[in-house]
Amino acid sequence: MSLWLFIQSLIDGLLMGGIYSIMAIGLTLIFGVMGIINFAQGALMMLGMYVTYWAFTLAGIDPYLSLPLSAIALFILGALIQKGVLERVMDAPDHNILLITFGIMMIIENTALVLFSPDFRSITVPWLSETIKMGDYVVSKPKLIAFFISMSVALLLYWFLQKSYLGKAIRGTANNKIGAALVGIKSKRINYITFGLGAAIAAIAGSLMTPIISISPSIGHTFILKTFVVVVLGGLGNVLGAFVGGLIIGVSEALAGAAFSGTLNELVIYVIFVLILIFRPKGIFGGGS
Amino acid sequence: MKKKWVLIGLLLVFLFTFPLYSTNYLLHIGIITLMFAFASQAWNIISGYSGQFSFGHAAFFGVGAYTSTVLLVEYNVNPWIGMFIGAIIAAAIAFVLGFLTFRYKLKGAYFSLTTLAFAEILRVFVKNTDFFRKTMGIMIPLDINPFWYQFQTRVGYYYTILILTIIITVIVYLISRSRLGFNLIAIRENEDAAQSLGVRTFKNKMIAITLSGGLTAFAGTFYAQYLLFVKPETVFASDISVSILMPAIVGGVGTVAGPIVGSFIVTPLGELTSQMFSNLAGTNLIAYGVIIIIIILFMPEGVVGRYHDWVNRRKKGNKETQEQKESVTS
Amino acid sequence: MKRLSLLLFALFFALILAACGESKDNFRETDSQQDEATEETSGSEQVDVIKIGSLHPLTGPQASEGQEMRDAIQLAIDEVNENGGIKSLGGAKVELIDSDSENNPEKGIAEVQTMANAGVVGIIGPYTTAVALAATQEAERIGVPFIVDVGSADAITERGFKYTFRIQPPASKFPEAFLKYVPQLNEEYGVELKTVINAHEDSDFGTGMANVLKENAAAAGLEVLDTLPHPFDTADLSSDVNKIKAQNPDIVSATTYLNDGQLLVETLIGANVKPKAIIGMASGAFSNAKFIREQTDINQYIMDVNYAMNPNSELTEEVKKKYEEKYNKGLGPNAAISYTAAKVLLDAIERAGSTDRDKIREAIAETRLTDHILAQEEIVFDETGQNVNAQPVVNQIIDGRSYVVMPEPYKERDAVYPLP
Amino acid sequence: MTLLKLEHVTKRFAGLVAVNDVSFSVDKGEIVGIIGPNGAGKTTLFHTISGYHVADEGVIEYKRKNIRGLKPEIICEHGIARTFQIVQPFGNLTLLENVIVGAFNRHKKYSEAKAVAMEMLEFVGMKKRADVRMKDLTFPEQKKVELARALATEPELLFLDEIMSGLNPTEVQEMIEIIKEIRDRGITIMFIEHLMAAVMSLSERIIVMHHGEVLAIGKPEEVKENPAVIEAYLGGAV
Repeated sequence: MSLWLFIQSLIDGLLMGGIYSIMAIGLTLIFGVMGIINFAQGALMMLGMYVTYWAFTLAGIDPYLSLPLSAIALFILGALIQKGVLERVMDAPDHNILLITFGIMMIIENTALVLFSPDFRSITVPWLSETIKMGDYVVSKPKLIAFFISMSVALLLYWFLQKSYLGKAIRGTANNKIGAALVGIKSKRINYITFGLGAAIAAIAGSLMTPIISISPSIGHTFILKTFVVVVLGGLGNVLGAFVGGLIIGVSEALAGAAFSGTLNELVIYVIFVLILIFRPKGIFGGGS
Repeated sequence: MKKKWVLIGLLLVFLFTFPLYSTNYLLHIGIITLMFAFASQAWNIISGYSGQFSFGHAAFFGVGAYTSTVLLVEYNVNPWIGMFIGAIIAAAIAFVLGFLTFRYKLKGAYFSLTTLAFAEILRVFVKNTDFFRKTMGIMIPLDINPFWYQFQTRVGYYYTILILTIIITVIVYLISRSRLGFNLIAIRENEDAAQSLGVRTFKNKMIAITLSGGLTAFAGTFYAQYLLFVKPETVFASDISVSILMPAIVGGVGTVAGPIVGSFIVTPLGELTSQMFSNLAGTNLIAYGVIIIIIILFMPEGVVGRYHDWVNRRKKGNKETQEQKESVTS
Repeated sequence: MKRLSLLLFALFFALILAACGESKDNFRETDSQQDEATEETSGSEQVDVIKIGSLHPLTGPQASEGQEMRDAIQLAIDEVNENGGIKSLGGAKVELIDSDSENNPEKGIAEVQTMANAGVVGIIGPYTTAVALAATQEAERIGVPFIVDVGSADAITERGFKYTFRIQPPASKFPEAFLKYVPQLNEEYGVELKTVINAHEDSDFGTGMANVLKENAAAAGLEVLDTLPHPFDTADLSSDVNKIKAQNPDIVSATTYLNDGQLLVETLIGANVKPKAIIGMASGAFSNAKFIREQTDINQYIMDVNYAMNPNSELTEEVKKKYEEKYNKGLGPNAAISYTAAKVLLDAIERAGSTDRDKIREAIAETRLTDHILAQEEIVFDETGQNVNAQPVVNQIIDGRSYVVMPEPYKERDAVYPLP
Repeated sequence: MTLLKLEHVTKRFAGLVAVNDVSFSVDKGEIVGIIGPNGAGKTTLFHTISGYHVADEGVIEYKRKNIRGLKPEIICEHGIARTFQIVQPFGNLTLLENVIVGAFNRHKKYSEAKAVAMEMLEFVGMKKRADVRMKDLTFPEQKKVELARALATEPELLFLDEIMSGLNPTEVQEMIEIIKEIRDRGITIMFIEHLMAAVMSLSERIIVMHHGEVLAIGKPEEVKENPAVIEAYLGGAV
């Protein structure tokens, strides 16, 4: 591997890692607070993509301006899903909840298929299409923006959970449901907010991805397994861990991709994953946020 | 008690005579149903009984499918034998997986995600290995001869998988009444308490996952022989893992009848929705998703679990009324 | 609650039985099946409706292509119905039974069964190899003609099946054509593009072609520097593009589906990689109507060795126009193949003058279809069921349109080669 | 004959010394009570002996074999059974099934295990409700079943962790009778209890713990008059 290839791969890996990170942050938040492995996370991201896509195509709204729009829309949807379905199974065994989120994924994906058709769609944003060139090295603009927004979301969320009253309430619920209830925290409402936030973050991830790849109703599948890996790597429930985990996966994938032939770089990710699980089962940064 | 056996007898008569009055199409659905009932029954051993929820049984399914196929195509080994070799290899892989995870006491979501990753590792490995013909898949040459695991009609496949399913159900039934079964359930219910009663948790979990993985491979071999084609994307897919775990959850986790009842609901349901909602592609899967959610919402313990609950409650009710009567008369 | 569960249970069984009970089907397979089909229809040829089946992925990641192809079949059927139906059967109308394979082999089998039970006289499908192998085998058992529109593995027609036919050229033809046409292009335009890196999606579709290309490149005077597989649903190809950049080949060849093909080109441009030619092999992107029309800022002069419509035929223009009017999307080569498959089947039904599956099978085998929209000579099947004259041609995207640039007689205009 | 012997056993948690340099021995057939204020390290001591914690220092010998560091299930196989301070039921299983799990410790056959389990349920007076699910029982009932379950493993040494807490006076009396009967069957018993009347009437010897250390060991009367014990209890109360 030449030095150029190494450094360029490092850059690409970091940027892609930023995208994995933001996907993982939403997932890890939901897991950390409610103990749910949300299979529908990819589908929620897909909906975020469509919000941005339609806003751009129909109203000419810049993808980064529609970001709050998709976040709010998905926050509401997420809260509704929690209220309508998941709330009823919060005490059920894990595998039931897992299957429910699987069912939700099927419903969302196929509703999108019926409504939006299966066509691949992409947007071309003029000011994003030029890449930044530094000598031989190139940096993709939308990925760079996604990276910084992802980092900001991770930090904001971390700050929110640590410092704000609501954030503390969320953490309280995560640590001890009964205890939280005793000090007057309404855990039901906290769960709506948490799942809503998780969905909103998935939507942000989707909006950030829209200028980068073609979208279709089943696009979530591309990310969901990798996102699980990232979440475990960072420690289930650890927001900053998820961010760093995403970067690690992005970089190892890119470097392995440069070093190996075939699609063995996928193998590298899962091997890292299994090793982490075995030797540091609470993730690199320990569990809990 | 007697009623139960009569019911089982009737069911067996129905299943054995099914090909007589079934159409070819129904026979295919029956075969797929039984195949996933079989795999789900195997899954039940580790995930239902000992409560270690595997999301990666496609790993063992795929190993079963590939082992017998490669042995047949490359070395001319009879699939009836290849089936057992596949099971042994799958059991060995399950053993390694179990050792790695249980040794370090992985549980819950961590265990589930590890199994998921393990299946993915196998999938990526196979699709990058020339020996397994990468993503090209392997075709089994048509050579209709029951001796070579190929049947002229679907009836042969049907009885093969029916008998396999009955065998595994008997095995699981025997386990459920054995020391192993009680130990596994104890681990699921409360690991600390189980240990205090002399249950060797690590050893029992190891036995369960090895057995479960090995048995799942039989379904994989059957799948390969039935379709005569294997491909990493079809046999190691996470879809397969879902198809394996769904019947047990819908039917009732950790019950002998659960995976079978569940499979007879889940698989035909998929067919039914796709036939009823065939005008607009996608609506069938929406309907399927909705029904699965409804079943789980209203029967969190599965259909069989519900039934047991109902029987228990009725028994209790009867007893109470009896006791009341007794107290009145005395 | 127990009542609900029992009710559900009973309901499923009842409905399944009802759904299947409609049409009778016997349980002994192969031979007797055909007898029944004959019995059903031999008495009289008074038929009102003739059913044909379509089996494509209508949901999931491949739904876009699958639905496009299904629509093309519907178009062919509509044309026949508007022109008075099947004349040899008293103007009987044709009806499409369409089904979703979910890109899953066992689902494919079930759907073939369902359609056969519904009385289809022939099935067209299914887009991917795994489903094709399983579904054609099922069709063979039942004895219903199955025309593979797209489904690339050579093996599909190499199993000695009587009821399987295929319109598209087998996978190996594409790299062979690539290795034939690229030296010709070099010669014609006076350049020496010798080194190739092949980026391909990693299912059997791309991998199969990559293998043939690699094995035979040297004989054609080309050198394959590297082969880079990727999953078709990848979100990132920068690794592959970095490798291409590091090795600087003359030609980047690509076997892809739509989104990964587009992503590849975007990433190449983003990374400032400028090979002297980008040539697809059966690329789902470079021959995709939407990609050609809409992605003009990145697709200029991209070539694709692919099956194509005959550009010099008025019929093609007419069909393209109708398709676009009806479905509000462009007719791509996959859909064109499906359309042709439907035409072949309808033509065979007309000639057979019967709904007997065997007679229709024979009629398909005797097909001599010259009035079609593909860039090939007449459609004739060899004894394996392969459309022997099927051939890939070289297309090039120029100013938002795809032109055939090689070979004669389909050539529309000169190629721009190498890239300026 | 000495059944269990502890020498200088110490268990720490992140700097906190929960059990500090504890030494004592228990003879076969004895009933030994352990008392001490909350946080004295009684339960930790049980956990340490029964294998849920590994002692940092010291020797734990059972029948002259070192059992320090063995897993709980192995220790159970050696013949030490226990109940838990907070009951640990197999909630979804019936009483019978709960006890069968214990009986399988010594019996391999289902029929044998079932017979033993039935006997034990009868012994604690819960046979009638054998088919009821554990989670449908009241707390005191669950304690009885847990005792039956531990007995079904056929131990020689039995640890009972606050088995009488939450019982009403009648139930306490019943339990005391049950424990005496267990002792009469030749099973050595160690128990943690706060209920002084029960401790005094049952124990042959009492171990008093305070701040992780053994404050006093002796016959009930001796311990009752030990100034250090009085001090600790008063101090603890203030």
